[in-house]
Amino acid sequence: MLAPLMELRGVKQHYPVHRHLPIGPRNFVKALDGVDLSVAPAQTVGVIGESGCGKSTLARVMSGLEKPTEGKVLFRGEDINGLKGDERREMRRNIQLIFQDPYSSLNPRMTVQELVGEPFEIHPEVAPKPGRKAKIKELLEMVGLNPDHGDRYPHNFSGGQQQRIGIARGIALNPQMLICDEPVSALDVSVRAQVVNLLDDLQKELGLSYLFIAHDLQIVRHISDRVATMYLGRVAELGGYADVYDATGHPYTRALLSAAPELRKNDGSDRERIVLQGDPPSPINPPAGCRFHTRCPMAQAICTTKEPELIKISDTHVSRCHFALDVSAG
Amino acid sequence: AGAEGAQDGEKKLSFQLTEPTSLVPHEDPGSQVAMASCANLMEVNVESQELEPLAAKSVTSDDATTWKIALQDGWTFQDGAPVTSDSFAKAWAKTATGSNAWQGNGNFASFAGYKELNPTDGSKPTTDELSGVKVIDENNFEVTLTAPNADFPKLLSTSSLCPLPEQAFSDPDAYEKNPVSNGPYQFVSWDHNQEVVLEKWDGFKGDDGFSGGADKLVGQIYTAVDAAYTDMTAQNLDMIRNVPATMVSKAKGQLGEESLYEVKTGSKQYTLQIPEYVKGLEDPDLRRAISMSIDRESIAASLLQGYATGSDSLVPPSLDSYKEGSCESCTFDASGAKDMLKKAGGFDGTLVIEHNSASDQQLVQAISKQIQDNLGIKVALKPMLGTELESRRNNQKLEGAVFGLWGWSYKSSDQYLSQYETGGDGNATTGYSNKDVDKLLKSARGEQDEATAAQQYAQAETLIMKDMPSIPLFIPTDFGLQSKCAVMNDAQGDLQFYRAGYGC
Amino acid sequence: MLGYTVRRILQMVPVVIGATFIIYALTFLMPGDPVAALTGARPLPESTVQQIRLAYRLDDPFLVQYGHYIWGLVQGNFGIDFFGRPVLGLILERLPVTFALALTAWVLKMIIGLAIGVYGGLRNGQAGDHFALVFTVVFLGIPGFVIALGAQNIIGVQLGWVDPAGIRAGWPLAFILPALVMALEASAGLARLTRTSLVGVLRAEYLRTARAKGLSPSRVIWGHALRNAMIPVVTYLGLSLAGMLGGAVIIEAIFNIPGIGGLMVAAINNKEGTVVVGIATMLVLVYLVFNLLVDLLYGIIDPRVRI
Amino acid sequence: MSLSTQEETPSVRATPVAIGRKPAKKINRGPIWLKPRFLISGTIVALMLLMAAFPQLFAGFGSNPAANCDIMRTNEAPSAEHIFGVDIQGCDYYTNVIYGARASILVGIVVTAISFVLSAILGSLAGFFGGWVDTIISRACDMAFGLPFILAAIVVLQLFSERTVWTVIFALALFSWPGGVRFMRSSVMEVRNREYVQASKLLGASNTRIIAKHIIPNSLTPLLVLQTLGIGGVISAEAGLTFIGIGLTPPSVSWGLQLAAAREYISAAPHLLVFPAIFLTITVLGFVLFGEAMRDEFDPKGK
Amino acid sequence: MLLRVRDLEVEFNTSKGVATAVNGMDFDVNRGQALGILGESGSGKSVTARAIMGILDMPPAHIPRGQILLEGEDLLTITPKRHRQLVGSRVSMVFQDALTALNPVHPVGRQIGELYRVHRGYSRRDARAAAIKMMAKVQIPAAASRVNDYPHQFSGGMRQRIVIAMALALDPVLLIADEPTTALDVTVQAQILELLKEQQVERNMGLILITHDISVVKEVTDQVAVMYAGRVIEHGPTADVLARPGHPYSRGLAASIAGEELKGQKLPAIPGTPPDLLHLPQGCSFANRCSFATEKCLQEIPGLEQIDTARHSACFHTSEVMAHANA
Ligand SMILES: Nc1ncnc2c1ncn2[C@@H]1O[C@H](COP(=O)(O)OP(=O)(O)OP(=O)(O)O)[C@@H](O)[C@H]1O
Ligand SMILES: Nc1ncnc2c1ncn2[C@@H]1O[C@H](COP(=O)(O)OP(=O)(O)OP(=O)(O)O)[C@@H](O)[C@H]1O
Ligand SMILES: [Mg+2]
Ligand SMILES: [Mg+2]
Repeated sequence: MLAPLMELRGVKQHYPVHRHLPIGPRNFVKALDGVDLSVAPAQTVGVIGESGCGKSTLARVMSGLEKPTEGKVLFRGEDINGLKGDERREMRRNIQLIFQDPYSSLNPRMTVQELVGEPFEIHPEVAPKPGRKAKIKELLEMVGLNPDHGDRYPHNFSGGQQQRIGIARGIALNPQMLICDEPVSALDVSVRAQVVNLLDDLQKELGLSYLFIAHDLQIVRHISDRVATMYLGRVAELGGYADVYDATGHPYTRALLSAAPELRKNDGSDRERIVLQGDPPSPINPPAGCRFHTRCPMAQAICTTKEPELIKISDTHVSRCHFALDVSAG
Repeated sequence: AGAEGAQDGEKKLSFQLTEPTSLVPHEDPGSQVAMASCANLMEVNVESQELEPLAAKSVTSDDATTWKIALQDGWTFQDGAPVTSDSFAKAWAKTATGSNAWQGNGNFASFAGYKELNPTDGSKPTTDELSGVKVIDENNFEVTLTAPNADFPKLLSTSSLCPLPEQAFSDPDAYEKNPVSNGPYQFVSWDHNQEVVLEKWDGFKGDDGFSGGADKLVGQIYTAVDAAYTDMTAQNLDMIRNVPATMVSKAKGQLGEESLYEVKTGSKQYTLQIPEYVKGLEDPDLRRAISMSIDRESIAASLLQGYATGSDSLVPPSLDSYKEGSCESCTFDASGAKDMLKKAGGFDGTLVIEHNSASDQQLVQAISKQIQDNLGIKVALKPMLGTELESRRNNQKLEGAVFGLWGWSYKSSDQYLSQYETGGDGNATTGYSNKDVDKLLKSARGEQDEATAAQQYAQAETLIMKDMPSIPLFIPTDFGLQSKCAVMNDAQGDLQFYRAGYGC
Repeated sequence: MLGYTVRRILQMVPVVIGATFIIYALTFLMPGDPVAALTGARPLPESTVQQIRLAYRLDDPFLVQYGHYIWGLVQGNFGIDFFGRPVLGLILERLPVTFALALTAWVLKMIIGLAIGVYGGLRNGQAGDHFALVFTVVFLGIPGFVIALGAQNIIGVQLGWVDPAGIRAGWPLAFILPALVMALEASAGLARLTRTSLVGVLRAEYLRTARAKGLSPSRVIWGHALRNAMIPVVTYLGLSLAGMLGGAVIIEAIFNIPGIGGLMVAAINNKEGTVVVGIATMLVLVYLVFNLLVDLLYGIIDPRVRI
Repeated sequence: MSLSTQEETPSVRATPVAIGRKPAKKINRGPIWLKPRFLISGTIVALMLLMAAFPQLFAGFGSNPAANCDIMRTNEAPSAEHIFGVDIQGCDYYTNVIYGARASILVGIVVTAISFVLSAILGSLAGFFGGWVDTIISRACDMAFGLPFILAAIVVLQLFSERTVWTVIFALALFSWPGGVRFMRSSVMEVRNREYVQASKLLGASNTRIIAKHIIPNSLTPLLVLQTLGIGGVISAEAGLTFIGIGLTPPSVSWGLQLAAAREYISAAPHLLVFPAIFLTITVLGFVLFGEAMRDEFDPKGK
Repeated sequence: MLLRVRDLEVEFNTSKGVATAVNGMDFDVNRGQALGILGESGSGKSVTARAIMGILDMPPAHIPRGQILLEGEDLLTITPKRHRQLVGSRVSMVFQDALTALNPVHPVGRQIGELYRVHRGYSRRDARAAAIKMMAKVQIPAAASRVNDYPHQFSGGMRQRIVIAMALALDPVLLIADEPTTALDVTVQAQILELLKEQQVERNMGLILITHDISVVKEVTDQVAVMYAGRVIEHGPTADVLARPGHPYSRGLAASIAGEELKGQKLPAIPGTPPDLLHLPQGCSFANRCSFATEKCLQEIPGLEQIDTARHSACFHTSEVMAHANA
């Protein structure tokens, strides 16, 4: 395997729970509770998981928007939170984030031109003033927008087009790492494909690495090289897309996949539907033992007491389940 | 209230009152409640309009310095306790003691022994007695003044010199809540901020001329005369005093001519005093020019609605010392004023007129406009809070002329002219000092013969007028408003509600 | 809830100290001599003045005076005025009157404002809505004292329905007219807020649900819309009661109502620092307590708010 | 189930869709400045502003309201010569009322402007930085809120003996900001958490840039609209303060002063009260309506 | 016939002009049948549902023409009183976002019970008991103890169950579910769809399932109507339509699913964006995104025509499209 472009080592992000008085024990929302993950150059890592399992937190921590309470976020081997000055600027240029809601991630009072030009104002060295207009034009064309619409405002565009503007901003500085937090969830099915194709093209053209978070399991499978399943602030399973989708090694991933009707073959015969009971436990007090045991259809006594290690199923495939190998075998 | 009261067969009158700070006369001497409830040693009899002994049998002196006072026999307080010499001596001593901070304190400044009770260095007085007051027996005592003062009997008619019963000293808190005095009306109840109720006291032994016609008096508390007036138009109030000129003409239309009570004796005067210490205004001719530039008659006729007359003397005409036209430059003469200004060498500064912002704005504006228009000099108004104006006056911090309304506490020329005597009452304001004037005033004050005194006062005025430390402006006509049932009365220019007769 | 309340009460401490400090400093800076006010036209002898200045610490440096004041306040002592009357007594004598006035005005305002606001909200964009707007804005536009004088003259004097001045008639008769004037003036804001809030709620999805349940329009509005629409209104209403306590000065003056406003103005005119600061402290406390109560109430009417 | 027959299906429309529509149903609200409410209030506001700036244009007796006075004609009722009558000092009342606009409107606008600037700055600081900055500013707001506005203004005004327009502005401005600060604060806090702010942060934008480019432009308009609505209230407050004798003092000219002076002449010379009251009411109304119109147009929350 | 919608048109007066949200809508639902309405955002799915329920905000909406026949009664012309009797009991609705669809200040039990009180005149206590029964029916654990809880105290899935309980409370003959699972997680989505399907079968209801998720339609419905820009452009048995779309738009939709076989390739996307409802084009509204479009498509609006026994499509080139798909 290549040396990773980005790597998370034991990253924890704990948010204090608001208290009225400074007495008694402090509680924390353990949004991320020990995550290890790496992204190789020009690779796409897909992340799936239920709402609230910490996907967005992961995106924020990885992009450097938030400093983790514990652990390291390495970019090309260096901790991004330890960088200063020019190195930090350089890191900023190289890691970009695309948001879920295209509209709210664009300042409604700026024209497309200003929006796409903003990265250059902050990093003039990338595109000096003289050639900037052309550069913006080029970017707009690259993401499939009409460059003549540069003086329009975001609300003049459809959701798909707005997301393209967001992507144009994201790639303006030639980053190496693009973190996409549900970039297509807010888009219509017919437009989704357009954006996914665009991201695909850009990766091929620019050699970008992606962290791709999505609810749409089909899209994740389509775009990812590796897929991670998250549960309650932890990576539950991680492997090549085929490993995870076809040789699933964690009951939670299995449940996720089975719940998505679109993954079933048309005759509906290949997978039996596993309907998980109940809701995910609170990230403030995650269950002892295996975090999933409260909802796991396969839970055994050991699961309530012992937290499973990451079990290696194959070279590229790990799972945090005591019975990973059994599960994977079917 | 008046009309309704009549139906009950109860002779009740209500009057306008501001919330008293206390019902004890010495603490709030201006209060109409205090006046109604206390019988002073001397009082003006409204029938004769003369100052007569009331609680005193006699007040006499040979030298106007030592005064012998004999009390009426058998007079008591409203609770039956006898009124004795001690009732006065102790009350006066307490009032004269500075640390008590009673408002009546200043009235004792001329008493011997006052200084001992008011050490200026902030230390505690060593005695609690006023040495100028000597009790001879139950019914006789003697007062010694620091200088002769023929006005002393008049001073005895002010509320600060009321007697207090023993209870006022033994249990002052209880007394504050339920005061007992010796006057024609006795206290019934005080509903704070709303009303004070008084009732006629059967035991009052004074003549009718010292009392009033109502059986019950209710002082209704108002914060502003406007509200009182509104209440009167709604027939909820019987009597108002100190009615502004604008309200008089309004009342004439709304309440009818008969609602107006005109106080016969003019006791007040508007003046524009020019302190001696103000730079640039020292020249008497300049002051005369200013005075001549004011068209008193026009303003009196228009702004003051005719309820005032132009003033031409430092004292009001009701006083014996008044001499018509003693102020020669008090008649309007625009061109004369200009000439006078030229004579004074012109004036290129700004004439500042300081005044109390709470009152008389229009009047001051009109005056300043006339000075400005007729003399062609700059005039600036400086309105301010009463407290501020007062402290500027007392500390000699005024920056220009000061507009004010002056009134007497008792009918005497001294009340007006002492402002021009070095160290006299009110002299801090004018800062005027003239040895001849001082001498004349001192001698007039000690003179028990009224005619002689009046003459000396008049002489003093003539001298003062030469320097124009004050520009006399108007003598306002004082009005009260009365309902159908109230028949108002005044005692030498002072409109006291309790003196009103009951006319229904 | 207890923790929340305790925290809020702790937060009040600096606010009270700060607010009293501001007012204390302002009265200290006011020109003029407080003793002068005491004496009337004829000045007191120097010695008496001296005594008074000493008794009231008027010559102490500002911070020392203020320190003494706060120390007294902590012990529940609001000080005494220049006539020796306890300030707390003066305030407590007047506060109930102002309270009665403000409360009456507040209730009237609530009736008027809510009625107009709900009416306008239900007729959103139609003639009735515009009418409601004009009605409230006209009363907002005419200065309160003009309405007050007019009402006093017409209703009080000419029609003679109620006493035009004073509170002899007692509550509620004596308070109705001034309270109505205050209410009319203040109802515009409330009406607008209610309208806006209701219009927002009427658009809410859960009202669609209610209508989809086949509920009658009146049930939809009374059962589902209003309580939700009231949530932001409650905050406003609560705070406005506190505001009305201090805002009644002009009305009190015109209708001769012996409330806190008149006391305050008189005290300011006489530069009676202790009284001014006492009143300000009291009103700030009332405001803060109301603020807290409103927030607690908020938690009750809106189950989503956890406190 | 079978779907409809041919006749029942929507017929093919040969004509463009838009043409078949009845135009009567079209509610074309058009540009904001064409709306009646905006038009009326805008006209009033513009007229009053003009009057405040150039009273000479409107006044009948030259540039000095105190010229042409005759004290003997005090309080004369309106006549052909003096269409608003004569005031207490015997001066033409029309001229005076016109000149009164300046003080009122100056107070209204300057106080609002000051409070706008203060609110914008303090609100942005509190909302953006949070933490102790927020705590201090919020507590200061509480203080200013807790002190009743009128009473606080009275205390401040009594610091000055002569009270000009600027003194009144000072006093009113001193306590008029907390509402705006709170509003701005919450609106900044909302904007601060918008994704486009985070996006900008990710690009490495400085705080200054974020505040200037993103926060301020997106939170200022609502505040501006709110403040417009407040102008009327300030004008009214000035008149009220002056009315109880602690606002402006002569020689300033203002509607509040005129009303205060007129109070004693309500029955004798009602014109003294009527004219400034009408002007004042119309002005306040104009500004309030103007603010309302602005809010309805620009504030999505108000809709 | 349970529900028959004919030539329904809904317009909105907006500040910029009149938007035609539904533009000649025709479809039918029978008892026991599940109809899926598929279409992209803004195509008029929710507006249609609201028009049926009579909960459009009028103004700004108005219905210039059309019929909505529920068991033969035209919901657009009956008296408001009759309408209220039908709505909520005969026909009911499940909303997209359960959090906003429930009144935040009333306990859920009361919101369910209200139906019994209003339509059936139950006492408070009976209504409560019925509400608990209904909550249990939709698998809310410990229903009796949660009946007094407020909506925000439930998780997203449970809230949606409560909304469903409310919709089923009075045994409706027709249930309209407007994107009932869009706001939910995949795992919970499965629970809800299961519940809906189960209840539909059990009660032999008509079900209209509105969604833009093809796989959901595939999973739950037997008929599907595909909407585009305010009108139905294709209608037929679900499996059939999705396997052999007759309209280029349905075809695009069906193809844009990222099947496993497409890994490493481009996803087939529909280019362009939907038309502006304020300025609908003169001809077929899909023409500008359509690879089959001809001159005729730009001029005329194609009507919904029968193309097969149970299938209809609104395209001049249906046969080409189907041929293409088969190839
Ligand atoms: N700033 C924060 N303060 C406190 N808690 C937070 C904060 N941000 C996130 N959380 C909590 O952390 C947990 C994970 O949140 P996160 O947004 O990362 O989830 P997610 O997987 O992205 O969910 P979704 O799919 O809904 O976007 C949640 O319980 C959330 O409430
Ligand atoms: N109140 C309204 N005012 C103006 N236009 C409206 C209103 N409600 C809906 N519309 C318009 O009607 C059209 C159809 O909306 P509708 O909600 O039915 O779409 P939808 O198909 O349900 O979309 P989604 O999948 O996003 O829910 C949209 O273009 C929308 O803009
Ligand atoms: Mg997320
Ligand atoms: Mg919808």
